[in-house]
Amino acid sequence: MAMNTQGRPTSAGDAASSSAATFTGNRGLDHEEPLIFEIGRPANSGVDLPQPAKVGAKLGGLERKEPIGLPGLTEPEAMRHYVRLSRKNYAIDSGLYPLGSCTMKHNPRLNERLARLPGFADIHPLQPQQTVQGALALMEVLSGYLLELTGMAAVALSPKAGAHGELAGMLAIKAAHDAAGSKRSVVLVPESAHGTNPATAAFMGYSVKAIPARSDGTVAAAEVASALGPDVAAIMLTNPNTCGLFEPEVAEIADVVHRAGAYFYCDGANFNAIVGKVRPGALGIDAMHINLHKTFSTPHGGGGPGSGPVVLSEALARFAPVPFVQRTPEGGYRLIETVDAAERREAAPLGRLTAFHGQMGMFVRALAYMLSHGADGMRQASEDAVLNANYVRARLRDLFSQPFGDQACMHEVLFDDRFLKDTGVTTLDFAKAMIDEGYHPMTMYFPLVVHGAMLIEPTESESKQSLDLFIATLRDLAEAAQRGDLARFKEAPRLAPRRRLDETRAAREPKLRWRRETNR
Amino acid sequence: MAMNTQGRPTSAGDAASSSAATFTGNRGLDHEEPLIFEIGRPANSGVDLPQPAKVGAKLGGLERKEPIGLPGLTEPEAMRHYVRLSRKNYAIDSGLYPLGSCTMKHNPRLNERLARLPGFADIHPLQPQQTVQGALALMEVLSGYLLELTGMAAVALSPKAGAHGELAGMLAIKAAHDAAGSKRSVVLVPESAHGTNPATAAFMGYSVKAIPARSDGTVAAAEVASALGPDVAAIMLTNPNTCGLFEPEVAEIADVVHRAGAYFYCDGANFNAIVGKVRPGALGIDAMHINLHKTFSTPHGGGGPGSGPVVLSEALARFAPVPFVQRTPEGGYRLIETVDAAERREAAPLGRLTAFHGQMGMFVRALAYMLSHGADGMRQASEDAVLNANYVRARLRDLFSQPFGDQACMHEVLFDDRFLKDTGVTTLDFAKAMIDEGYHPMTMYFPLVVHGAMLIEPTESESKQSLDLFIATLRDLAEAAQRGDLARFKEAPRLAPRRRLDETRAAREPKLRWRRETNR
Amino acid sequence: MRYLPLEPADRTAMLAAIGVAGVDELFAAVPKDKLLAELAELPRAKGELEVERELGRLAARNTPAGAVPFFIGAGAYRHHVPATVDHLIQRSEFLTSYTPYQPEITQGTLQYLFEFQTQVALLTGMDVANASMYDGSTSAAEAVLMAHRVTRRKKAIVSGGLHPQYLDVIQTLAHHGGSTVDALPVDPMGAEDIAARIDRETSCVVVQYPSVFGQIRDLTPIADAAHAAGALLVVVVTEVVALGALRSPGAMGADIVAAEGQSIGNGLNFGGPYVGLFATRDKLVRQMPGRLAGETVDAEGRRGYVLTLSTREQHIRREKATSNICTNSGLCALAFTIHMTLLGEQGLRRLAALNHAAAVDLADRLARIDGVEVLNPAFFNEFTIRLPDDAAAVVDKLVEKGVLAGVPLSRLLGRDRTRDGLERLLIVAATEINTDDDRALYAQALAEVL
Amino acid sequence: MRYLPLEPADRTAMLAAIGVAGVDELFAAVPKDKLLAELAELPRAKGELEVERELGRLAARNTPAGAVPFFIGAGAYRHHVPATVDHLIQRSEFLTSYTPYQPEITQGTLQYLFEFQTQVALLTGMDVANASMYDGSTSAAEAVLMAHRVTRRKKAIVSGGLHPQYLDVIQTLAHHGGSTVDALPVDPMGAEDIAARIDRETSCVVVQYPSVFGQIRDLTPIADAAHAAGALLVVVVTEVVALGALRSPGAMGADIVAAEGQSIGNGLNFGGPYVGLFATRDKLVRQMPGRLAGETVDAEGRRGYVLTLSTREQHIRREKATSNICTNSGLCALAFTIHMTLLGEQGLRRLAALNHAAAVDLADRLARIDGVEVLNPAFFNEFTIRLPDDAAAVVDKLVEKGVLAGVPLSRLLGRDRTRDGLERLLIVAATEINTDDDRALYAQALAEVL
Ligand SMILES: Cc1ncc(COP(=O)(O)O)c(C=O)c1O
Ligand SMILES: Cc1ncc(COP(=O)(O)O)c(C=O)c1O
Repeated sequence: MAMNTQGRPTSAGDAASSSAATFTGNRGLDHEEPLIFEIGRPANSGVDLPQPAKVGAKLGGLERKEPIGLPGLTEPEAMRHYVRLSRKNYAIDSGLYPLGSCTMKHNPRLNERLARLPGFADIHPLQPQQTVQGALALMEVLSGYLLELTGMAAVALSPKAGAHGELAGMLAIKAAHDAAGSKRSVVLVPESAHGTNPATAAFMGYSVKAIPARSDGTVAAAEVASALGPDVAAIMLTNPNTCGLFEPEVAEIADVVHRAGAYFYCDGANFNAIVGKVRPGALGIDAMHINLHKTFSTPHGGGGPGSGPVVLSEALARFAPVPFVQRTPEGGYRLIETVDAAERREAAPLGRLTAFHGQMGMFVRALAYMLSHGADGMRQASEDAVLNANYVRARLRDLFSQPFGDQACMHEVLFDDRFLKDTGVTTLDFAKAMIDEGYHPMTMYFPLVVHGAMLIEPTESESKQSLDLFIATLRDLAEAAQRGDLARFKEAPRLAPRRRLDETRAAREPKLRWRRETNR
Repeated sequence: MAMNTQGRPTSAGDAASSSAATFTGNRGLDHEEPLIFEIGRPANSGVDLPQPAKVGAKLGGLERKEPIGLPGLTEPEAMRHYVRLSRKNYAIDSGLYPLGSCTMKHNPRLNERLARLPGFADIHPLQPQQTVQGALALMEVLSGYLLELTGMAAVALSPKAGAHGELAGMLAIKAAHDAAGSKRSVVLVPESAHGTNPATAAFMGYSVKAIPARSDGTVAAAEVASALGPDVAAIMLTNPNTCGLFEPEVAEIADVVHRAGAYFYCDGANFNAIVGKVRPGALGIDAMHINLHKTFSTPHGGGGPGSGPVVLSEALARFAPVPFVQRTPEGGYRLIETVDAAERREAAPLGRLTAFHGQMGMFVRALAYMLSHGADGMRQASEDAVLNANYVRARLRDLFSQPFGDQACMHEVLFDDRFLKDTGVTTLDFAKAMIDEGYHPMTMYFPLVVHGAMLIEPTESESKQSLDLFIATLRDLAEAAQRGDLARFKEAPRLAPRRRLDETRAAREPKLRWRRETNR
Repeated sequence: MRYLPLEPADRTAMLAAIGVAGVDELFAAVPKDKLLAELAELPRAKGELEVERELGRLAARNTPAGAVPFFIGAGAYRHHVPATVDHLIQRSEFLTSYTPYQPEITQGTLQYLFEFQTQVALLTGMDVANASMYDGSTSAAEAVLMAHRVTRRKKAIVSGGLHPQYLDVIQTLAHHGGSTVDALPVDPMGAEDIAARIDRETSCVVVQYPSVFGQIRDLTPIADAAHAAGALLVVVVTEVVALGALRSPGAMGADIVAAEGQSIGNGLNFGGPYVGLFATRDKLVRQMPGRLAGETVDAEGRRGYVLTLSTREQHIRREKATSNICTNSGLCALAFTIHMTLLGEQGLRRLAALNHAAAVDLADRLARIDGVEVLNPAFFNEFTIRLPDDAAAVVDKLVEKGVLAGVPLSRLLGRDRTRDGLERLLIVAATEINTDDDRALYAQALAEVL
Repeated sequence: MRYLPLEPADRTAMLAAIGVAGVDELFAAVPKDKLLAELAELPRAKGELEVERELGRLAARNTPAGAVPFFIGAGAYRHHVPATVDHLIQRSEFLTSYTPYQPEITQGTLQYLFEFQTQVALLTGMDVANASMYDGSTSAAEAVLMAHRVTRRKKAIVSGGLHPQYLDVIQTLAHHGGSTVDALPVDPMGAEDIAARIDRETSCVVVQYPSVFGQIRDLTPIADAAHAAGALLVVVVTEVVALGALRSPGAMGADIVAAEGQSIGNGLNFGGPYVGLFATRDKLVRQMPGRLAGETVDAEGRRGYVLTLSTREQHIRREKATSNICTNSGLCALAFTIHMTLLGEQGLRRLAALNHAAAVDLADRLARIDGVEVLNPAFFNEFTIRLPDDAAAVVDKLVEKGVLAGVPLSRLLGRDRTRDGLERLLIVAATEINTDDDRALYAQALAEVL
């Protein structure tokens, strides 16, 4: 089987044994479901709308003449379609979802309810500000929480996800260099970094210089120092890092970076390990994004929406993008939306990153999380997250292999595939076998620096009982692999809605949409 | 295998082949889930409540001393538990649910949203009436719809489900006899009737006399006439009947019943076949309950709550139970809640059937259904329901056996098990094989008068496309049975969360609750 | 029409397949002269937006409890229900399934019913509970009928502390079903000597705990007296949160507990849907009405659940069934069981303590008002006050002040039965949702209107 | 704490299994002096009821659009979203899953993304669409960057009809990324001659359709001019309902369509989360940013879906990726696709017709007011009026009258850029949710304040 450099196979498994055949293809409660385009008919609709009043159209002769081609489904058909689709998904609500680096914690439904209050959900971003004072107040309160938890000077709420927050932070750094007349073209990024880090730097025209990690999985300040130079604008360092480790020399790194006239961007995706335990600001960082959809539990929604506020140090604060909220002397709130307005207030905004003001729906949820947990609960959550990860580590360490030795981890634990050596089982096979057992696999093949990486993040939302079963299952699987029970892995998953999918074929002859002609 | 008189096996199948074994017992997305009592621990809770203020307790020395014994689950644990349980259920939203006599039609979510408006969901039944005028208005509007659709004189909204509506109607009949000084002790009930009919009659102390059906599955007026006598208080007749047929002599039956001084109770469970097509009132009935959870789409909720308003003829109207709504001269609404208040208004209520005023939550949903469908849509819905059932009938008639010959049915079609004769496959086996194919079985072994009955009610919510697949599947199954492919039936279901369950054991050694001691 | 998937072309094709020329041929059994051409009196189909507007207007003409200081109880209570409950009961698989007749594909419903039954049994201190009744009042009436079956006697003695509407339901069934109800006079303070009424005809004694007036009392002596006479003790509970703080009916000798479960997991909903709880002793289980989920195994030996002992039920036993109930309160039972699961032992006890504290505080505040007398020496979260004037009139005045103050006894009893000072009684409830401010506002407003 | 399943006893047992004495040993890598003992400045944990009250108070200080006659658009539109949409997107399996990295257990997400991509392609008249961007503005900025990659040029020409905040986003990225933006002056009536600006450095022309002022115009000439110069046409759409009534950008020659999808399926949410649509031609797909779902088969030959062409993406290509986007707008895309599925061809066209009719009616009413001038000869559901006074001041006065009247251009441009009469422009939108009464009230209130 072809493998890439990280040890990841590049084509689907060759398992072929057929599952119980039925006439419909359905299997009990698991239904085969066609595409909407194969269900709907043009004359049907799932909405009833009144006849429009007759008016003289003012469409300037641009009326649509050709049909759009959309299928029409009545409401019962649409309902069943999407309910059936949903049932083919794994979710936090249905099982342990130890996807490292993603913090798949419980998503409280209180937060969903609150985000749907008409006072939050049914207000327009451009309503006159006197009609949205509560919303502005909420943004201000949330900002206060984020600053207090991170120990930073300012926050920009508008970034729409983590990567967008990275962009905001790096733009602020760029703006600061520009303001100082300093032209720098390089950004240091450790090899273990998440792909968004180098991508963000490159997006802005920086060239990326890799920093290697030490044998213990962390970055040495000395290494950073030797890479620094007058062309280096910033370092992007993840802390806790993507190997699940807290960077022990983070403060020293901040020092050397600052001494070289560069800035320290911290990827805060792993903030969940340290909320209430240590303030990143105290470690000397200059900018850090916070994934509200990870640390503060806004739902991941099948891939978003997220929210990635970025906190900034004193040095970068004035470069924060518009918009931002200010208190008025009368005790109200004012949203500063344009650069000119910001400049009249002594700021030097880097510009604007998105229309409107950011992910309000996520702000409500994140604040509800914070109020619910409180200072004590947030701190406890981090401790429990770290405890859970270490418990998994401790209970698996004899059977699994840790790439950087047996050391305490933060909120996620990293294994490599050495324990599978000579078994014929790959990390991918192992992951697929977990699916049959009712588990979502861990993050695989990330970070790239570790061969066949398995990054397990249980989060604080798992009970010991749940972890114990998970651990026992992983042990059983590891033993099976070592025993040579290959079928259990190579044919996996056998019990999911689909067997392994042919990704090579998908990429070679891309079918990215339905077309009537090519539909079988 | 033991069978009862209806041809229904009384113990679980003996299929024993084992499904793919996993360490956890989970199978991909289908999780094994323990009881809450096996998950929770006393110290945990899924709610956070403030410390109560210190007050001098006034519990009269009756403070609870012993623990209750309830398990405590945190919110993530509870969420996962119930989500997992839900995933073991079949539902309208996930597939065709042709459960005859139950009208498993689409449940619009608009109605759920409206029923949750604080103005409906967060009002107390005993709030001062000036603070609930909208609720009373809604009850009045709903009553108007029900009366218009049925052509009757009065309606009592308070019954909580169909059987409760039967009770209300029969009590009104009893009250009318009492008022007339007539002592009658017998109620006529066709053999094909739903169990609630005889049970209701017996509940009130009536003795039940069975009326046989003709060979075409309907009741002859002459048969009724010959059973009538001075001791007969009423007939309880279902129309359309439980064999899926409209009683052709219903008007004549009403006549003979009335001529004998008795009343005509019509079981309206099958009203969905005829809404907007014929008014039961025009056929001479005296009382009929309406299952809002069938005809008017309030969700079945795994077995309720339902709502069973009963409509009454002129002759019975004044005996309607309290409460009821009246318009005030000022254009407002007044709820008449007590017998004395009703009597001051010339009524002679039979009494009260439940605390408060009925299933308000269902009233909102049912009215939303009516407004959404409108007169045209409700009529069309009935036509489509009948069309769908007849389509299934027509497409299966060559392979399946119809107990009463090949005649048009109403909104449900009835087959018997003659087509399975000598195949070794029972109705139960056939039903369980449907489960593997992704279908909820039809109603089985009801009505009791038909051997191995299969009562299929597709409802108007199914598309032709959906029916075509259903029909093809049933044909495939029938052919498989006739071909002797026994394993497909005897081992079914193989693909559901559970294989056949041992009902005999459940009844012989009832375990009706969890107990710590007996837990394995 | 958004709800109807058949297109005109489908209908044509299907009619052809059936072999009829038009849909009315399928309605041939309907007398021709009765077949309607249309429903002329009713409006035509409406879109979502229009329906929302129309019903929204009606909703807006009601005052939601959450909008005002709110102190109404008397059988339905406003508690905070965690958002998780509503999320879960709206899961399609719970909401749009029906009675679990096919256990292989309804294990979700069956298992939660089994859990529900266990919770209800634990809470009431009984051996076994069923899978729900319509509500507390019908549950109480069924309890009386069950007692008649068990004892083969036909007289129920009903306490003067029972909710008057519950009494009405029991009496309605008794009246038409040929049994007797001996109803004691209204008894706000639990002072009646009910044991003295028990005789050899008595099938059961029905007592509410806490009473509709909020009064609580030890039921052991009543249980003893009933049992001595071969009668059963039926305990009615309308506020089950109380059982988090109080000795259970089971511990005091109840034979049947009939309760309203609304206050756990379910909203006020203007009176319904609610959920009746029904619990009894093991030895009486075969006389129980309603559905029961039971544990068993499947063909592979795995634990599973089914509906069981259905030979008690109408669909099997028809006129010999223990009750005519069929559809019950499944989804409300689910809401109950989820909320109870979230509460757990600690949560329920804390909730009960908060309720009691709120009521004690409110009683103290109201008692300080001139002319107001708190009648109950012992109560949980509800109590009765005597006012100088007609309570209904006071309640109306308090509506003007934006306070929903409680239930005048006259509302429940009817004018004819509310005499001799009873019209001055007001039943007042306080729960954890009332803030200090709410209670202060109430006291202030009441002082002002008196 | 209701969200944390570990009990104290668990923690003790787990620490022992790990072999540490206390949890802080696990934080040994954190500099000792930085380890916090507590978060003294922040309040402690709160129950649901308290959190609901606290946030409910903030919500109550906002005026929901549904509470007043409402005419604000300019990039976000209030439409009626069927209740089914919110029910479905709250399904646990959609809400609490993540990027479908494991296709065998995320076919639900993958299939709806495939459907979404197809719907977006159909609607925009393009070949292919991605699985969503953050919102319309970032989608537009990514379109410009993609055009730079495709053409290997670095100058974008931006129409004066583009939403000023979209322009700001494009300019911010350009400024810091080293490319050029040639922004035309504000152009309410679509009168600019943008084709004349195109040169051989031009990578793309960015035009909004309908423009932020509501103006619509034929884009074919612009497309032709761009293509003649080897540049791409990027069409920005902020109100996709318009595409139900108007010729598609694809039909007029667009190479990339970057749109805001909020108005289908998604609420106003004070600006987010929304959903960016991104569509292009087949031949450009490998330069596209964002995720793509594609069809394939599984090991048994059954059709299935996977994320594909990920060699464009950051997690594979890192600094060589087409974009840094990772988390996108999955759930908003789901809301979009469900609403669009419910609408279907007929529904969307009808919806568009209703919107246009509402806007035409409103424009007629406003035009009749003395001193009010409707600027746009052709528009969809939004248009711009010139007022005799500063529009922002008029809007404030209308707030007092309970009408939310629209967006003054100055709000979007900032004071410095709003000169020479531009401060008198007001952008007004009407949708199917506005009743006749709403529009009449608006006209009346405006007449009164002028
Ligand atoms: C370490 C790390 N950095 C950055 C990101 C990017 O965050 P987002 O997906 O919210 O853009 C992620 C998550 O996906 C991450 O794990
Ligand atoms: C024919 C018939 N009658 C009566 C009933 C009883 O209705 P319910 O279950 O609402 O009490 C049913 C339904 O279950 C039925 O099918």
